[in-house]
Amino acid sequence: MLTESDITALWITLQLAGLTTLILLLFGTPLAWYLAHSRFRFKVIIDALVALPLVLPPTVLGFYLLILLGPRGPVGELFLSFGGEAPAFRFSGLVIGSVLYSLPFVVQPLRDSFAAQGRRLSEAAATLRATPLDRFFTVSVPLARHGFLTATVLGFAHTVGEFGVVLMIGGNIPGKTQVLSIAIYDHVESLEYSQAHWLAGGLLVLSFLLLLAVYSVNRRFSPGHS
Amino acid sequence: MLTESDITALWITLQLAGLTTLILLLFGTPLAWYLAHSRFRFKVIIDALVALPLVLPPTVLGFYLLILLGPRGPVGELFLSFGGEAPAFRFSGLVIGSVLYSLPFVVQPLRDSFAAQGRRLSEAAATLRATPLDRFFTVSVPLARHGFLTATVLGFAHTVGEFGVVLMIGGNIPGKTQVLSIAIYDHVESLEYSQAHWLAGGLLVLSFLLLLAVYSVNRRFSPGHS
Amino acid sequence: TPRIAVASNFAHAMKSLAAQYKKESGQEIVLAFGSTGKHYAQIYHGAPFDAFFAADVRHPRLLEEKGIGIQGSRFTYAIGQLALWSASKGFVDDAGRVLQQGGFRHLAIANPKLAPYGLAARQVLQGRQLFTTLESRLIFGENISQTYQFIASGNAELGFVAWPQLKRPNHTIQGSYWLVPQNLYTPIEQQALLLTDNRVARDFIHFVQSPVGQKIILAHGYTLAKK
Amino acid sequence: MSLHARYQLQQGGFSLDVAFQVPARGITALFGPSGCGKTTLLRCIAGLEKPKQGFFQLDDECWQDSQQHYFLQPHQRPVGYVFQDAALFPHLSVHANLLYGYRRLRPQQQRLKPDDVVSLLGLNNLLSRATPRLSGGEIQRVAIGRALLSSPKLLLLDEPLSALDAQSKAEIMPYLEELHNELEIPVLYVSHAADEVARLADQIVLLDKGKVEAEGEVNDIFTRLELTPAHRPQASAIIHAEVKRHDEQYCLTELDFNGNCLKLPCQNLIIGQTVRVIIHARDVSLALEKPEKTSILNIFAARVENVVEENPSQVLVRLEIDGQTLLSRITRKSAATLDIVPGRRVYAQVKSAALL
Amino acid sequence: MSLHARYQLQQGGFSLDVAFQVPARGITALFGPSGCGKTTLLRCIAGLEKPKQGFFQLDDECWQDSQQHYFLQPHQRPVGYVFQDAALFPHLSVHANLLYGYRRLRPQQQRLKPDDVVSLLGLNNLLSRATPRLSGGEIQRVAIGRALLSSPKLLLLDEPLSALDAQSKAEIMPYLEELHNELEIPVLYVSHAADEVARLADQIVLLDKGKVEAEGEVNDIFTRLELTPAHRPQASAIIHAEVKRHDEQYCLTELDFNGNCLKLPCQNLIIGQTVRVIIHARDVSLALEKPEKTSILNIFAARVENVVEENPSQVLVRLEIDGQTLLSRITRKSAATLDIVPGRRVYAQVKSAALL
Ligand SMILES: Nc1ncnc2c1ncn2[C@@H]1O[C@H](COP(=O)(O)OP(=O)(O)OP(=O)(O)O)[C@@H](O)[C@H]1O
Ligand SMILES: Nc1ncnc2c1ncn2[C@@H]1O[C@H](COP(=O)(O)OP(=O)(O)OP(=O)(O)O)[C@@H](O)[C@H]1O
Ligand SMILES: [Mg+2]
Ligand SMILES: [Mg+2]
Repeated sequence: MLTESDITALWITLQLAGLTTLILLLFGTPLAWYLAHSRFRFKVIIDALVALPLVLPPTVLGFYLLILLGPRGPVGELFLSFGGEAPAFRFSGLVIGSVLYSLPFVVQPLRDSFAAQGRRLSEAAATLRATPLDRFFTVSVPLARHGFLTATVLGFAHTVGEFGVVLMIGGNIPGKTQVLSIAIYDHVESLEYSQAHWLAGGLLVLSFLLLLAVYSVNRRFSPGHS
Repeated sequence: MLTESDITALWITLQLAGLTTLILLLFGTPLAWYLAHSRFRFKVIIDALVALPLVLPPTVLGFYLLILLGPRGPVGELFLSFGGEAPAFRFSGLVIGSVLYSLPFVVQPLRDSFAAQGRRLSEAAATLRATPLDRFFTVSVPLARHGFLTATVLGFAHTVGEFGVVLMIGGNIPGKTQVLSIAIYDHVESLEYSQAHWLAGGLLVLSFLLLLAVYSVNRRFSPGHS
Repeated sequence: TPRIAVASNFAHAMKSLAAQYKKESGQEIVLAFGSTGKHYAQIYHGAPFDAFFAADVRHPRLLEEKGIGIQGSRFTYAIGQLALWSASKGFVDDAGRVLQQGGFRHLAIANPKLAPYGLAARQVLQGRQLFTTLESRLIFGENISQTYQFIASGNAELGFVAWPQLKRPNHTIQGSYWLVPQNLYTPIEQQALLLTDNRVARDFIHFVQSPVGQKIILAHGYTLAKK
Repeated sequence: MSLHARYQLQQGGFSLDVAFQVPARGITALFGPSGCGKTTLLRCIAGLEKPKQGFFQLDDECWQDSQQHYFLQPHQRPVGYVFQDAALFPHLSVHANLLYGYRRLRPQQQRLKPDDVVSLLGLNNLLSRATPRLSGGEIQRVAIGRALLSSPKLLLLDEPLSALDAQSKAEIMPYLEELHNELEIPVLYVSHAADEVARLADQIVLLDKGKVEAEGEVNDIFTRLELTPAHRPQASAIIHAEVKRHDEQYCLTELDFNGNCLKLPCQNLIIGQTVRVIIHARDVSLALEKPEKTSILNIFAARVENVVEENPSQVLVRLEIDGQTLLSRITRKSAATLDIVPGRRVYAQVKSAALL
Repeated sequence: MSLHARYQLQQGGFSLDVAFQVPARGITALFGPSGCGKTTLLRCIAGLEKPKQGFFQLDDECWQDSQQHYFLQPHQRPVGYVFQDAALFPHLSVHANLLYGYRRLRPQQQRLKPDDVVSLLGLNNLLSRATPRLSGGEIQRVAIGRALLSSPKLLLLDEPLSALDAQSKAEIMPYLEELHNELEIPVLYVSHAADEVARLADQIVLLDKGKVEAEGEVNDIFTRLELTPAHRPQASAIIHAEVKRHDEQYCLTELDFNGNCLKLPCQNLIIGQTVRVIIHARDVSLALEKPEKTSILNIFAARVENVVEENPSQVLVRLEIDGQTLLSRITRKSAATLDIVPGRRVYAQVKSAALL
């Protein structure tokens, strides 16, 4: 049922979603922490900016990214001037686009989790000799478990399902930037419905099992939380 | 700069996003509450199902909705048998599609907020004669303020930006189901870049101001929360 | 291996072409399908394609005018045919009278702004002075395959699709149709442009224009430009 | 007019299995070591835990009867619950916290005035404050106020005064006493402070490891010598006395019990009124001859009823004074030297006594 | 070897403005009414509040000096802080909570053994429990253990025993005393219980409305008669005495202070050891002639130094016994009847005394 190129697309998709989620967690976590705890007057601006990429249709966002990241765009030129290559039409471009577009889904749940826990327990950890970083990882992060789970699930799933941005900036090049969502889309577009059904069904079942596993594991390791 | 049809599209978009967010908050809130507090063994399944629509590309999801809601689909037939009309190509279809697709962005932050607050304060309210509904609205909901804000922002913004599902199920009928995202998309596709820039820029600025207002108001009314 | 950007509506034919070409020359061709508007923007911004098979004349011409691609390599590789189709049997008669008679709520066409088939469909309606009457019943697909889905799923009772979508090899046509005479609309010319001086790409384009290639294109429901 | 409670509940490794019946008036103290199940019991009564086996009846109102599958929801039970950790609403101001329950009553049910409660608890300056910004004692006072203002028919107090200073306690305690007298609300009161219990409580339920160890009148429990000392509140006796006269000059109030005169620092009491006085065993010393020229004003002729060794150094002596029981704690040495044995006639010197 | 603290802090309507210096050994009690700023002060010392004006020095280690713009971060301050609301980590088991600070020490800094602390605090059965499932007293014990195991150089205890029953207190208090003796950790101890303070504290800092009202030795503060009664802890005197001999027969320990013999229920003390004994004013009565045949063992000849009216009914009498101060609370009537005036020779009968 699945062609070789479908499998390649699946593989690229998983890499993309995994890497995107990882990057988002890496950069989104400090940002979320900052947004939850800073008393800076203008942080509402950052708050608003984080959600902004969402309101553009993905293809349009992709279009602007293309302009920005292509070899003629300012960012692309920057890359070129440092001896690199413009990220458009490469995996790195996909990652940049996905990161930008899934950012709010990661940052906002994390911010809420951090805000909800207050500073109380972090203070307690401080009096027990934990450095700021130490208490961040041993107190704030575990207490924000639900937030991290939601952030990861939304970030990952949204990246898997996203295709507007990826299509535009990646160029749908099989084996390179063709992800699963585009592959399904292609099948639908070219009226290859049965292939589309198989691929979509497979993706759904796979994702469902993945989500189920994640939620079950999370539940098992919930301490005393009702 | 903006044509009349752009303005109509903006208006439809706002209606769609507003109504979708409202419906999601209305139905998502009890669902989120259930997911946060139920001890039902298999609720992880519901948890996983909620996130599932995300992994499909919007157009593909729209495609399946089209089949489902069409006059030959099970849901469409249901509508017809009750003397209604199949919801495809109507505003109601757009709403159904958007609700389904934005569901996780509303339910998951709410679920986290409800879970984080525990049952303690709701119990206190119960001993003060508050009925379950009363304490839900006077204790649980205000305590989940951050979650509601995030849910609203993500749900609204995502609906504004979404266009795959909406395009597929709405049929892009100007003045009826043509939303702003499709209008911008059309401009980009037909190389009317300057119009696309204007429209996208306007949307961004408008959304930014909206988000800024929402976050500022929220901040002003935050009680003692650090 | 060369990469070729191909308009989605030509996907089937192109896959057959590439398969046949591989059989003959042993050369692999990588195909990237998508809307012509997107491909245009991507190619303009440096997408690594060696050739561009567009759905219309306008986009490759614009590229050529901007100095992108191999000047003078542009040619019409196929001409699309428009069909009025309904998934219900006996709904569409073989003269398209159903358009005047009404009896439907939704008529699906591709967006005239985006897709040449949409433009052609509008011309047909306008030619019969039906466009204004039917305007409120029009449903617009982003492209021709969405239009097809609107009709196939029964949500639109009928609509204008591309003849190649109906007349696929190994596919029997469901429902009823009217193959719209080509004189009722401006020919839907689809042009290709060589973007790089890739040897294989150039050779593939020769193959497309060869009798074997043309036979395949014809078999998928397209007509060919008169030489 | 009584309060019946019977619960069986398993919670992790802990099991609660209690059944008791106390009069549905006055203050009943729940007393017992940390982790013995006091909070769990209060939660059962409030309906917050739903044990498989449970029965609760206050006067003739049944709130719960697992055999009849009857269970009144928490919000339908007219309790005022001061939680051990206060559980104030962090999103509401102090004022809104206080009125949360009050606003949910019909006007005729509102038996207390918010202003009175606020000023009694000294919360005037805090009304507009956000609750996360309160001190420990302030939090407790708001929690008490909030529970009181819901005009409950049963007060459940889980260590409500533990974070309060002596003065705040001294102000709030008489109010609680007055309240339960005036409004006739029975109170279940958890406290670790024997003083508080002795002062406030009429009945005691002693809990240990989830079981009722003893229950009864405060006086009875406090003078029962066989209870293991660890769980026993301060050994004391409670005396019912009548106000006889006021000594204006020295500001003393004279009480009469069974023909004996007890002098206390002046109290705002009406002559003829019956009051209860607590006398701790530690405040009572014994003498064989009537002491003269001593600062101790209250000296009574008594008969030794019983002597129990409390520890190797001390004994508890149970005395009878004209039908009234009194306890005295003295050293074993004094007991030997003075030959304190049942039947012996002695003088009991009461160094201090407190009105309940 | 002393502890200097000086802070000025504005927090909403409340302002803290304190400066005090106490010896950096023993237990210093922070005493004062609810909302007077005790918790805020401890937070300043732990570095959790960052007041514009602040100075803190323990021995020769400066932790904070706003004039030098010097501020040691909280995690760099070797304090053990038992928060008023415990602040246990809800995501960690009891065991992991206890070891949180311990694990962050270098081995040579780990001066206490987890097993010892666990068994002393009676936490053995709770180790694997999730903290949200603990009772109030259990929570407090875990919080104490967690702070102790971080082997602090300064202990900050914010009402650490308020939710504990008398027996748990009785077990934990000697341990705290021993700790600060053995490990020589100074302790700042917030408590509302005068008993606890009298028993544990060496120094007292009296706070009121964010200001220091008085500071000094416990004995000094407890016998100072001019402090407003509301804030004054129980009037008592502290006596330094030497262990003389044990009366095996009656299980009594005899102490000597300035040539006088004080008998206490037997104590596990070594002969020759110097101990401190607290005698509450309420436990001391006066007589003009030496009482005979009484159960009171401790009777001392004393001279009246001073008489202060405490309230219309009672007076506090300051006595001198061979150079040692003692307080006695008697009724004004007795004072008049016995003619208690400065210079008068009396007998002080001590009903009970407690080792500190
Ligand atoms: N969910 C639970 N799982 C297991 N054990 C529990 C749970 N909840 C409470 N316990 C245990 O039940 C016992 C009784 O708890 P409870 O809170 O009723 O004690 P308490 O008498 O109020 O004590 P304290 O005076 O310390 O507040 C405790 O030992 C506690 O650890
Ligand atoms: N953020 C704040 N804003 C305004 N006032 C505050 C804030 N934090 C604390 N306060 C006030 O400061 C005062 C001192 O509080 P603190 O917690 O230090 O009191 P405390 O002496 O510990 O009292 P308690 O014995 O009741 O715990 C209180 O009146 C409190 O209401
Ligand atoms: Mg408790
Ligand atoms: Mg405090």
